[in-house]
Amino acid sequence: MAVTLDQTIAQKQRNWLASIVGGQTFWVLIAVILACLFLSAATDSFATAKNLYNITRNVTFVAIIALGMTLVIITGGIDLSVGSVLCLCSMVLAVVMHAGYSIEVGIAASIGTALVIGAFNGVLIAYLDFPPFVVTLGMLSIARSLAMVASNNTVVFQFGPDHDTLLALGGGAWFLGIANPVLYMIILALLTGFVLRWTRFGRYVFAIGGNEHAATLTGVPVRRIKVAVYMISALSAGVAGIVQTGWLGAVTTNIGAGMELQVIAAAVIGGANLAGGVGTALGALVGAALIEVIRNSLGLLGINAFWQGTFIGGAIVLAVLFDRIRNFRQSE
Amino acid sequence: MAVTLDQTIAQKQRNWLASIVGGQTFWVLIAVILACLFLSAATDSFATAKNLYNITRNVTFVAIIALGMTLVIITGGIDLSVGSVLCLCSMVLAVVMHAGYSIEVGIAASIGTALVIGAFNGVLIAYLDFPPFVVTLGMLSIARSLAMVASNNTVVFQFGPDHDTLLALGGGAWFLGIANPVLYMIILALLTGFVLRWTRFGRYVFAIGGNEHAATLTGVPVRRIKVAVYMISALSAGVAGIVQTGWLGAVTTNIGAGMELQVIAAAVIGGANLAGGVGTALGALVGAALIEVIRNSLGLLGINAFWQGTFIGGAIVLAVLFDRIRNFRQSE
Amino acid sequence: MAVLELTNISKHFGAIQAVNDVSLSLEAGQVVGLMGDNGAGKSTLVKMIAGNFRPSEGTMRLDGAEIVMHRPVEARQHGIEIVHQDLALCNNLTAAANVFLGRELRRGIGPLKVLDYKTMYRRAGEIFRELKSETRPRDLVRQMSGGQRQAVAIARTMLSEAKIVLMDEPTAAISVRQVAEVLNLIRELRDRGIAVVLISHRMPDVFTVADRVIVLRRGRKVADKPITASSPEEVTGLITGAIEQV
Amino acid sequence: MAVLELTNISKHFGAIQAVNDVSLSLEAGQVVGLMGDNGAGKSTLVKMIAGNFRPSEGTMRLDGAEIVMHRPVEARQHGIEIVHQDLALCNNLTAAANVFLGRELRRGIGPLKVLDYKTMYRRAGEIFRELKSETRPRDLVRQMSGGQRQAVAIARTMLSEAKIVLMDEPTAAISVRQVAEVLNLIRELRDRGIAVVLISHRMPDVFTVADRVIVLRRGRKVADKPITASSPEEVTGLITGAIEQV
Amino acid sequence: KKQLVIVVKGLDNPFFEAINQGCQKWNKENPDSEYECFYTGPASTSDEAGEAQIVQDMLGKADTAAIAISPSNAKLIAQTLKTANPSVPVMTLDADLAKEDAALRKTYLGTDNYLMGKRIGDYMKEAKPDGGKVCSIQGNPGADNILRRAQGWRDSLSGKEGLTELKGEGGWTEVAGCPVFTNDDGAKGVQAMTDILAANPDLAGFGIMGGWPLFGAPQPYRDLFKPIADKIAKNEFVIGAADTIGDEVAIAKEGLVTALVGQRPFEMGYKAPSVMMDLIAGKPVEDPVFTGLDECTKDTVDTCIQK
Ligand SMILES: Nc1ncnc2c1ncn2[C@@H]1O[C@H](COP(=O)(O)OP(=O)(O)OP(=O)(O)O)[C@@H](O)[C@H]1O
Ligand SMILES: Nc1ncnc2c1ncn2[C@@H]1O[C@H](COP(=O)(O)OP(=O)(O)OP(=O)(O)O)[C@@H](O)[C@H]1O
Ligand SMILES: O[C@@H]1[C@@H](O)[C@H](O)OC[C@H]1O
Ligand SMILES: [Mg+2]
Ligand SMILES: [Mg+2]
Repeated sequence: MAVTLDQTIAQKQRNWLASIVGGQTFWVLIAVILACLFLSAATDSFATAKNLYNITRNVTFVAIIALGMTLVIITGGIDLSVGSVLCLCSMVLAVVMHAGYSIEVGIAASIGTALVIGAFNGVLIAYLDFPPFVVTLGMLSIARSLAMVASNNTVVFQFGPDHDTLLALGGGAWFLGIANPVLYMIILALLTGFVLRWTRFGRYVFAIGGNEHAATLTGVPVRRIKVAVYMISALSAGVAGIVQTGWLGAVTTNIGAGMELQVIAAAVIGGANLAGGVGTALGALVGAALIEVIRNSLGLLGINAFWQGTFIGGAIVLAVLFDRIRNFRQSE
Repeated sequence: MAVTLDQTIAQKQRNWLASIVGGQTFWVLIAVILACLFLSAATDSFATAKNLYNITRNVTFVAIIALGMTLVIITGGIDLSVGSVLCLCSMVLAVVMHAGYSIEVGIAASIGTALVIGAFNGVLIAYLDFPPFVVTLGMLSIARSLAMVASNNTVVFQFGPDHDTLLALGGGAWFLGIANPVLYMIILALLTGFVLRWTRFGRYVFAIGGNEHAATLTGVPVRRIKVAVYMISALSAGVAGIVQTGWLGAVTTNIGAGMELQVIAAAVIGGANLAGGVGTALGALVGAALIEVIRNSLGLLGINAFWQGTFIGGAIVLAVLFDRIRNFRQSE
Repeated sequence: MAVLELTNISKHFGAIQAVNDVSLSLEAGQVVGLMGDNGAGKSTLVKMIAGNFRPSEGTMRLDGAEIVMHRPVEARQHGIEIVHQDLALCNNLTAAANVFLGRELRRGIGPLKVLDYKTMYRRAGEIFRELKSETRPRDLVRQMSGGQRQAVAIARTMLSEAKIVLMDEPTAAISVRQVAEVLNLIRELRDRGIAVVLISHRMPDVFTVADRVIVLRRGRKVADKPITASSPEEVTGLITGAIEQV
Repeated sequence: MAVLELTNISKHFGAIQAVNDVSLSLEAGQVVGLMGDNGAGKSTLVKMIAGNFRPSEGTMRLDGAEIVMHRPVEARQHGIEIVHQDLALCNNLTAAANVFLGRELRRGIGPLKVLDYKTMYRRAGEIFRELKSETRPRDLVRQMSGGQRQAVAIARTMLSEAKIVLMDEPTAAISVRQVAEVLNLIRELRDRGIAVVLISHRMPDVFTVADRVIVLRRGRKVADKPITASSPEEVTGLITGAIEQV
Repeated sequence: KKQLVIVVKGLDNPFFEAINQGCQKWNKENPDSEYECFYTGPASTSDEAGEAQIVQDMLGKADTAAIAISPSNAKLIAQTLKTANPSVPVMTLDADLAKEDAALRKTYLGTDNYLMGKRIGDYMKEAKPDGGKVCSIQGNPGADNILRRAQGWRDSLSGKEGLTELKGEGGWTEVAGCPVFTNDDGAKGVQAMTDILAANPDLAGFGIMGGWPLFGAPQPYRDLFKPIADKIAKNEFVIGAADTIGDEVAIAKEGLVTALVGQRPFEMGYKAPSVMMDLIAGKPVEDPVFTGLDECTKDTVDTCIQK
């Protein structure tokens, strides 16, 4: 048979439909949609504009950080410090603005803090070969402690001259009645998706997760990319912190506690593989959405508060089950 | 040169001294000892019988679970559910004893609960190939929720007819004035060390972490061993829960919250490698001891509460630094 | 009489037909060279014999009796040993631990048995010496050269008195000197009356040591003849498909 | 004139002296076979030439000018390409992505550049076709056979007009048919005037295709002579140490 | 049925379970009411954003008729209420919003936390008028009600208002390493108290702003203070502690705490539905409605708790 070069080049193992249906992200998306349909039918209160506004907004904070976390996970790393970094960045923003500086200064200070922390994590991990788990676990403790130091452990709820701007930033809905945080999330997700698919940086992130040794041998600047990835992760936590501060209108040293596990769960449920090499921006969103829809539904359905943890935990496990069953069938 | 067979057999790459000095565990042990010496010199209150009694006892709960966790980590897995399992097992013990049953029945119920949960985790991970992170994260949520259900979320502080026996079990000091939990910890550590070094099971645990595929090909019952390992991990959490209940004299549904990260930190600081294949029972103890000595010293030295997290986090990172510097020197 | 006889053995993975209706028999004291292109199904075939996979179809008879194996241990109990293509070694264990992996020696009484390090080190040392390898039993596999790793994998097959030894590319990526040693070892196994299957892409090796050559193409057996009745050219033709079948 | 000239190159890792005082030169259009026992230092030597390691001692001259390389990219900029022994492939990427790894093609204006998938697929497809490999540019490396993986690794060397191509055991574990193809490819590179270094444990390959043979033993160069002036027996002796030096 | 919703700070605290018991008792006594009391909250007290989300969920629910909230972050809940602009009556329970946000809720039902801290301080001061070195034990670093108690406690001891640390005012000095934040973990609380006591042998007392060390780790608490029970009896060492949960009253009876100042969570849970119904009906409701304090010393333990 004479196969032309074009045919060979065009050929794929699976067409795009098959490769979408083959992914965990797809199945979780289906689960989210089914859950929404069910809730719309079963309760009066789910499919209301108000409730949808709320759950889309609630999803954003975990989702934004999950975008950064997805990059880290694709390289085969992990970042446990994001919850504390969110807290520290919120606190820096709050303290700076409370001291009378403008919102620009506050945001710059907050973002700067995030980048320094990310760089610290990244350098230890990439250049000194520290295990990511240990470095970021240490940072989990350090960043929250610094937040207490920065704020003297008080609740900050007055943000100086630009108080209202900040609240509008996080709590408003400037466009088509969609909550602002949702807009940021969508923009960031598109950006992340673009970077992963269309830039050399994104390509390197996947290469490192696929085979770090090979990436090093072929001249990928592995260490610099890794540092960048941890900086992005911290940055995403910082951005989420800024937006969340605008939404909450008050910062305490408690915020973001335990968030790291939620964020990692979102990324993993969305299809990122903790062994590295696999993950998508869409997956991060879908994973975060699933968790939020379940959380929201438990309240709406009037499920006993004590049992809620069982449902949420069960859903986390079930989310992966789809994918497992499919894999299992395929292998035998 | 005629090398006799005996010489070849006796030969090692490194003698035992070199191989001990080469390990992370050794350096962390040195760090613990140096910290103790420093504290003895710097404060009057560290090297007192009372304080030593307390810190040795405080270390035990994390250390006992870290023993189980070390097995999991050696196989290349992770168990995030231990804190919640500790809570659930304590609660089962408390509720059963409170209902008037004997301590034997209470402990049996508690241990049984642990084993069922461990088996559930293990089966999903070993037979259905679920990622350990996801399964045990789900269980983290589920087990605590079940503890709320079991106790109706109340404080249990009366343990029926065997109340005093239970308190003595956890709070007493039956032997040479050493706190009972410390004795249990030592016995369990010796047992774990023995199992890892001297039994076929232990050998298989290392083999799975070293190369799971190879272990499968050579006929190691990989799946059954993995299930066993997660059962042991849950069991260690259950045992810690029982002992801790006896010590505290009350159970609330927030005990053990966040403990999973502490336990993993202890194991990793003690030299267990999250990539699998490496870890020791002694390391689990030493890692837990380092964390406790630092915590204790912060109080004794009167460090500002806000800064304490920075010290603890810093110590976690520093613990690994020793090992890194040594590796770094060697490789270049 | 044939030690092992495979009748119409097939194996598929999902849609992939890795081995397709292969029948063959192994004789004691005979070395069979198993050749074929990448993906021809060689490894899959020997893994079935070694109890790593169960055939989708077909039967196996050992010494005339039908056997069904569920686990590698059962194959070893039947006297079948294998050296895997990727060696199947655990880097974090010592050479001796790898040799005895899955059949550790233990000592002690009743159910209270502990690993018998001493005897395992000694036996492993003896085997390495027999293999003329410089491998030391207490060394970690992580730090070993390709040749030493190969020796460890081969040493496994010598733990018990095997009837059949399957070797999946034991000579890829090891040096000239060690290739000669492996070939010598195969001859020695043969002289002890063991049936050996040697998978190799190295034509000279197969023609030096094998008594018979079997060629697989796309999962099917396309040749099975005495080595003396064949030639490297013919085998090459069979592998590539230039010659259909003989 | 020599394309590349190494003078008294050494490399040690901690206490291990992997390459010891080796001098050699590569000529354009010449294939050099580099042989030696496992651990002799072959891979270490070519990795230094490819910019993966920096020599502990010694100098390298390219076209007469001394060069010091810190990164693999710099070696490639100098026209030095390498096929690594372990192939250095990322399983989770496509064949084309692997071929272009580290030198992705991009399009766009100014700093706003995106990956040029189309051109990369096309170029990769062309190269595979040149290599007579059935590899498809969009396939994931994970699912590929040994031969296909080899083709991907070799394709990398053909992206730009190289002066020197280093091949570290490109023929281990690939089938007879593919070995012939790789050897053909080497000849073609030579005919284009490229200097090729072929590391291999397969004596016949080296003697079929090489113009010159260099033997390393324990990091030292013990032979460097035209292939016609040597013989497989002599080289074997040199590798094992039966012959000290020539 | 229409729901009278109670949202608490977190399910992991037995204090809130007492509120739940009250809520359930109301349900049992009012089976025919068109309303039912519904109790919920985030899994952990430290999950402040989670609480806000639950509040939103509940306000969005069609069958919610009124809501009573125990805010863990008062400012955050205020903000949430501002944006949600609820159509059903809202009140606070157990913890209140800040003064300037008072308009966002109809009333507050619960403890006067500042007063509670002040009473703890009063007992300590009374027992040891010339003061000494002290340490306060607190909970979540961000918990507003606990911070208010601490303020009341400091104000009482110092006789001044608004000090953030005692440096000898009224004779009292906070030692280095204090306050201790226990994150509501009893064991952590006792461990920290042990260390502080070891480091400061001349310590004169503890002010415990939430009952965790006593009800969460009663045995280690006893082990710590039994050896100095006589000093406590002689008021040489003074401990004022919050709450009367679990084993706390028994500990007071044993003379291991100078005074307990307890709250009435059950009453809060039991009363909340009626207050909410009044609000729905538009009846005038007092603001605030304080549930009382139960103050126990060794001598009054048998009578101090009013159900
Ligand atoms: N576990 C498996 N799951 C799915 N497919 C498999 C599995 N193992 C092998 N295959 C497929 O079966 C076919 C035969 O593979 P096999 O490994 O037996 O070939 P081989 O002859 O040993 O090749 P090589 O010379 O490259 O080692 C290949 O197409 C391979 O992809
Ligand atoms: N990164 C490294 N760190 C430490 N030692 C190394 C490293 N790379 C190679 N070595 C050591 O250097 C020596 C030479 O290794 P090298 O890989 O160059 O041998 P080789 O000739 O390629 O062998 P083979 O034929 O098995 O591929 C060996 O002893 C090896 O263990
Ligand atoms: O007032 C309560 C306090 O006493 C309890 O211990 O924790 C929750 C608080 O709201
Ligand atoms: Mg094979
Ligand atoms: Mg090599």
